Amino acid sequence: MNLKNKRLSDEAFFKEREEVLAGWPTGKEVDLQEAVDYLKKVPDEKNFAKALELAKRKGITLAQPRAGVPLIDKHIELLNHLSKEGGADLLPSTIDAYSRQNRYDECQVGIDESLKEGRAMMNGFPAVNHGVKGCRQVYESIDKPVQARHGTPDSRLLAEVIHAGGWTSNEGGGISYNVPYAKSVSIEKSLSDWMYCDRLVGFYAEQGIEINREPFGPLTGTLVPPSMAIVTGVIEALLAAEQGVKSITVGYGQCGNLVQDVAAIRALEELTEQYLKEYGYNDVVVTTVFHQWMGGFPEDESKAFGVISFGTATAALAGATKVIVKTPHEAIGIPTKEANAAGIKATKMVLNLLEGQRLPMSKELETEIEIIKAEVKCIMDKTFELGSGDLAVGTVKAFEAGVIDIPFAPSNYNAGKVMPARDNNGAVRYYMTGNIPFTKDIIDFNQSKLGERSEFEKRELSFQMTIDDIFAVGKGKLIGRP
Amino acid sequence: MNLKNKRLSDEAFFKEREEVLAGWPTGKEVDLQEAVDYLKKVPDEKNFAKALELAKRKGITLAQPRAGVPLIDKHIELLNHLSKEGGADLLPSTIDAYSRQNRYDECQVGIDESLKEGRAMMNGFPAVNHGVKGCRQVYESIDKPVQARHGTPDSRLLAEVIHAGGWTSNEGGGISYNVPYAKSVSIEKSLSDWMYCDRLVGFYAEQGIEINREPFGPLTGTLVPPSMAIVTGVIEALLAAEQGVKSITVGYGQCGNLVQDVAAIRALEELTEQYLKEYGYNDVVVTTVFHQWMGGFPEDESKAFGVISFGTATAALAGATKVIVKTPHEAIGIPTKEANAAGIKATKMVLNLLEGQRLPMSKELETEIEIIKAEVKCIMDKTFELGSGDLAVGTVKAFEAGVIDIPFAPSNYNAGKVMPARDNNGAVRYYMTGNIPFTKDIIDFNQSKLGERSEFEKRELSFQMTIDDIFAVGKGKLIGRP
Amino acid sequence: MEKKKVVLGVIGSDAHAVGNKILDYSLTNAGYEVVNIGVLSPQEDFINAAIETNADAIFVSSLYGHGEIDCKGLREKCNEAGLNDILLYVGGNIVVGKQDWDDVKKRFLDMGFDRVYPPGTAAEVGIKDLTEDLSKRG
Amino acid sequence: MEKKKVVLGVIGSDAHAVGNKILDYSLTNAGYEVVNIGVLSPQEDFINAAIETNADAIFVSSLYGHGEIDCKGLREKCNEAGLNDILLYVGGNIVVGKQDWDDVKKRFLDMGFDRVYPPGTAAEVGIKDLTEDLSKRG
Ligand code: B12
Ligand code: B12
Repeated sequence: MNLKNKRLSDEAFFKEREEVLAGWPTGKEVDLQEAVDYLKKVPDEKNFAKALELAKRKGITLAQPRAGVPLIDKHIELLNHLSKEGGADLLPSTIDAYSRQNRYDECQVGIDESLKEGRAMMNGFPAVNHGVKGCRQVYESIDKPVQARHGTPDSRLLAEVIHAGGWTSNEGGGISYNVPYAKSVSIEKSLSDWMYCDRLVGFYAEQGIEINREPFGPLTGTLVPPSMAIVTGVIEALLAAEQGVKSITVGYGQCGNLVQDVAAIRALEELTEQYLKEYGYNDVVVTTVFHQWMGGFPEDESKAFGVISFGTATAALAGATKVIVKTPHEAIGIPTKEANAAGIKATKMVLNLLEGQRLPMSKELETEIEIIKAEVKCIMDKTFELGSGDLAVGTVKAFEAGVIDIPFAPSNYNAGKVMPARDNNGAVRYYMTGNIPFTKDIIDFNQSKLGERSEFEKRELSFQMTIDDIFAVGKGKLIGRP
Repeated sequence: MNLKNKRLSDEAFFKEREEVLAGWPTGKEVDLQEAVDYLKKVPDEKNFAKALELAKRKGITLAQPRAGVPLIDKHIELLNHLSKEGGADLLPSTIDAYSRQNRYDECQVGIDESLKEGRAMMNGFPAVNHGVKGCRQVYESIDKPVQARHGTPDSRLLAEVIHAGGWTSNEGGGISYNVPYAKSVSIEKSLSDWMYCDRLVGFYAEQGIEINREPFGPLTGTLVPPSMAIVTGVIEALLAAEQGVKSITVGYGQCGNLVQDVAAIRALEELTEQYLKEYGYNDVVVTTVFHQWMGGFPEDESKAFGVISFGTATAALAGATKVIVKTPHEAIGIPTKEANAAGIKATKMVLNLLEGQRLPMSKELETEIEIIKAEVKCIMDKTFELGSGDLAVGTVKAFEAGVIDIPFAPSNYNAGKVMPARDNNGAVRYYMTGNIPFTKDIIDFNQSKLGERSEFEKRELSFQMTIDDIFAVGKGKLIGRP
Repeated sequence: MEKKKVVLGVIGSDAHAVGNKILDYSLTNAGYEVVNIGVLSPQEDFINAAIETNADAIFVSSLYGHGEIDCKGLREKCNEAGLNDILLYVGGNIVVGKQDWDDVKKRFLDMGFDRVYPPGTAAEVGIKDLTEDLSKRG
Repeated sequence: MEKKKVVLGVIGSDAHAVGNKILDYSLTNAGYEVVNIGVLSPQEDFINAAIETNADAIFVSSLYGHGEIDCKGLREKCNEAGLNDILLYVGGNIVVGKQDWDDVKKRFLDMGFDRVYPPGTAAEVGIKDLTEDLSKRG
């Protein structure tokens, strides 16, 4: 394995860079020095990293939607609607799914068809195709920081284009934008590609330009137990820090039990800071992002508002730095700009009501934090061990060995032996632990929690329970009871 | 004063009854013996008291809307929509505001105008005018328990008509349906009139018919501190129990700080049970109702959904037996049946997500419960003292003395010297305590909490702060910061 | 200069007291003399108060939905009582439910009100209009 | 009796894996032999799998919104490959955004699909239709 968790040398980086920029004609538009000058002029209130840092200092939670349409003018209109009408604090540009597979030629078809049909034929903004110029046009036409949100295993060219375009944050990571989003991309390849993206941000950091990076915490969005999500966040944070990233937002997708979710955000923040410090990265600003329910939504819009608002309450009570907003159209399709703004408005209302309020510490919350931390430790220790101290190597091997194993992921590089289910209070537990090296205590804890539900429902623990849980929220419940 | 907290004798009751039934022609329709037979046939699932008892046992929170239109067929259509499309667990019949002032002749005008104009010209269902027959028609056309919700200082005839009509719950009480709803009705008069209503329910109870009674906890819905609301609930529960009521639902309107609100519901339930036991009422089933935000709402419907959902989350986490549902039309006017159903659906979704989840006990929650209980004790002790042990007399005198004093109430019998304001976490505190006999500790606690806000906002505590708080939620915030 | 006088109240069987207290406070703060007859006030009370105090304007609030029935004939009764050019304003949630505002406004203007305000109007808006309307009259 | 065979997959650049796993489980439980080509599957993979296994039906899922582009020409390619009467079903969130369903359905029927399912369809619905359609063919 060539991979190493080591800062890319300038030589290696610039050599790789040539190849990256050649990937599509717009690559030629990226001129690093010119980009540095451009980014230096980004005012604080339009810098993603700074906005997050300020929010963290103030103890408030920012709201960010997801949104992206294929054509530049429509995309600008959309973002401005979300900012002005919706009240979004941070803006996104969701990249379309062809770009995510680096199929820029198909993007062109999508752009052309969208022009022809007069409606969006793609699910996002093809930033690479629009190039630095297109991205700057977007950046210059809005009043808030903007971030690329996607799901791209190899986002190197995308990262080059968007950052040069004035977008001061990039979501993703070598695990989180591979395993839930790809089938046959090796972990080694995606880790390596994301090292490049991180190094690019590190390079900018060395020029005095703060750019934020955000691992995608929810992964498959489907019953991912907190500790598994946190492990990926911690790993991606450590890998990013090694490449010189100074602003990292670790994330987590709502599971639905309030105490577990708050515990997850607290554990996520504490562990990330702790691991970073332990490995010598002392000047990284860690912030957190809480994703409103990422699994199947109810079709009914009023019910969707309920899901959105409860997720927001959890985010606020947890003290997350930002919350990613769903919309009342979630179950059906990409939202109209009105539906998207509606989701933001409900979210902001709840955030405002809860400003400054936190879930107080309690025995229950403490216990959840402890179990999450203990679970994370088992996986992290083994991962370092497998890599003989090298986290990148360890991560590849941990996936091979099923030590890290993400439920419902499409990737062939994911073992797929872990199965989650909800306990009788709706907390997500490990039903089958696959090859995760948990201690007996941890396994027993998970089993006994699930046992309570089994008993209550008078049925055996089985895959059917997991399936019922998958559909439950869509059908208007948290727990998939028979 | 003729008033006494003493069960009405049969003689007194039946004598008063003659006069009551003569108040409007439909009074003649009420035949107690026939009503008993009719009510005996009410199945458990349509009995309000039993539905609440079952929910309490199961530890779930039921959802109940408010709704009422002037014409019987439209009202039935409305209730069925709320039950079937909205998923309401309990049904209401909101009585119009003329009926509340016993102006049954004006109701007739409202009914006629509504028929003529083809749209509702009144804000509720004039049950007395529709009589026992009309009420039964409603009861027989729906599939859930139904309750009268109103705001009537003298609801004696209304109580006679609705209970005989198969409605197994009546909201209100001598304080809670006078002080926020009337200007010149003496406390003595309304307490006495509600004793009649309670005695009627007690009479039915003696015939084996369970009917529920519910003090109106939110009072003016406007920054009422928890302890003041709880005092009225406890008093009305004790008065009702004396008349033989066996099912009492004490209520509270959301203030907005999660911990304070949960503390309020817990204190409300514990104190009511404790006082009832202390005064020898051992067989009363106490349940609780949490009202979603009762003050001014935001006009934007998405924001309204946020308010509704956050209130629901609080109700569930508090473990209230039921929650009263607002609608996205709240700020503007009586909701359409669709808007009303939308509010219920959002509410039910959040209740389902949180089923079984409770806010865990914490130091903060404990402290809030303690302060509420201490405040209640000061007021209750003085009230008993003023009445020389008679709670009814004490209540009248406590209002005279401003010992009980409800902010923003229109009643001339309310001192109006108490002024609330939010502290820096949004909890509602006593800014001016008027003549409430609080201990120095309690006053200091309230002042110091408010002081934190003063300091944070760098402005003196003043009436302007209270005004800002009144408008805050409507403007999208909890606390009215400058 | 003598203060201008405004009769303030909530009409009909309406008990919504909060807006009334705020209007009282704001009008007073703005330099008006407020004659507040409070909630649950029949038309007669408005008129009597206006006659007794020789008021310049009447602020009618109606929140609870019966505004349309309750306000009917108020202008005529004012005229009968000799309050011919008294300013009549109305605000609150003056009809039942969410209705087309232009429509609602027209119905109340037709009833003889000088100014009609939609739900949630800030007190300041009404006060500004009042100051203007009164200054036009001199 | 030999089991009927269904090729199952998620078309195009679409990585939504959960529904796919559930459909696999449910079809298998219902007695079908499932050839699951998984997510991120181009049209060719569906066709090759169907030829190789001599399948009776193809279940195409598209969740991410590009369904309309991704599915274009699938029926024609099936025909070219000699899969003339293979049943073609499609489901998921097959277009971008909330659109009029009748319209959407028509567009996909016109493309040559035998059955078209709206968002959130239960696996059981598709399976019931499949059993019916297959039994009609005998
Ligand atoms: C979980 C989820 C994700 C996860 C997926 C993880 C994974 N690898 O599986 C993550 C977070 C990674 C993700 C990513 C994306 N997602 Co997504 N996602 C969802 C979500 C919330 C639930 C999907 C799900 O798992 N449902 C549960 C399963 C069991 O149900 P199902 O998939 O619908 O399948 C059932 C039925 O539809 C039916 N069915 C499906 N196919 C077929 C076929 C036949 C023949 C039959 C009979 C039945 C049938 O049977 C299944 C079992 O009942 C949906 C919205 C929703 N439904 O609430 C959005 C949604 C599907 N995603 C969407 C989008 C756009 C994306 C992204 C492009 C990201 C974005 N915009 O931010 C990326 C795409 C990545 C890619 N390359 O594919 C959109 C699609 C929009 C559209 N069509 O207009 C949706 C609708 C959300 C939205 N409203 O914007 N997503
Ligand atoms: C608090 C409240 C109550 C409290 C009132 C306590 C009290 N005694 O004051 C309680 C709970 C008791 C209550 C009872 C009822 N209420 Co109520 N209540 C509200 C609520 C939530 C807030 C009102 C409030 O205090 N706002 C804050 C104050 C400061 O604002 P405001 O009153 O709007 O006044 C401001 C402006 O409107 C303006 N303004 C007002 N009048 C005028 C006049 C002029 C000339 C000008 C310039 C300006 C102006 O200036 C004020 C200051 O800014 C509103 C809905 C909302 N707004 O969110 C419903 C609402 C007014 N109530 C309503 C109803 C129907 C009732 C009930 C009939 C109960 C029911 N259906 O369950 C009873 C009626 C009782 C009665 N006899 O009057 C309806 C009216 C419906 C309609 N018009 O179609 C509303 C709109 C709720 C709804 N959507 O159903 N209510």
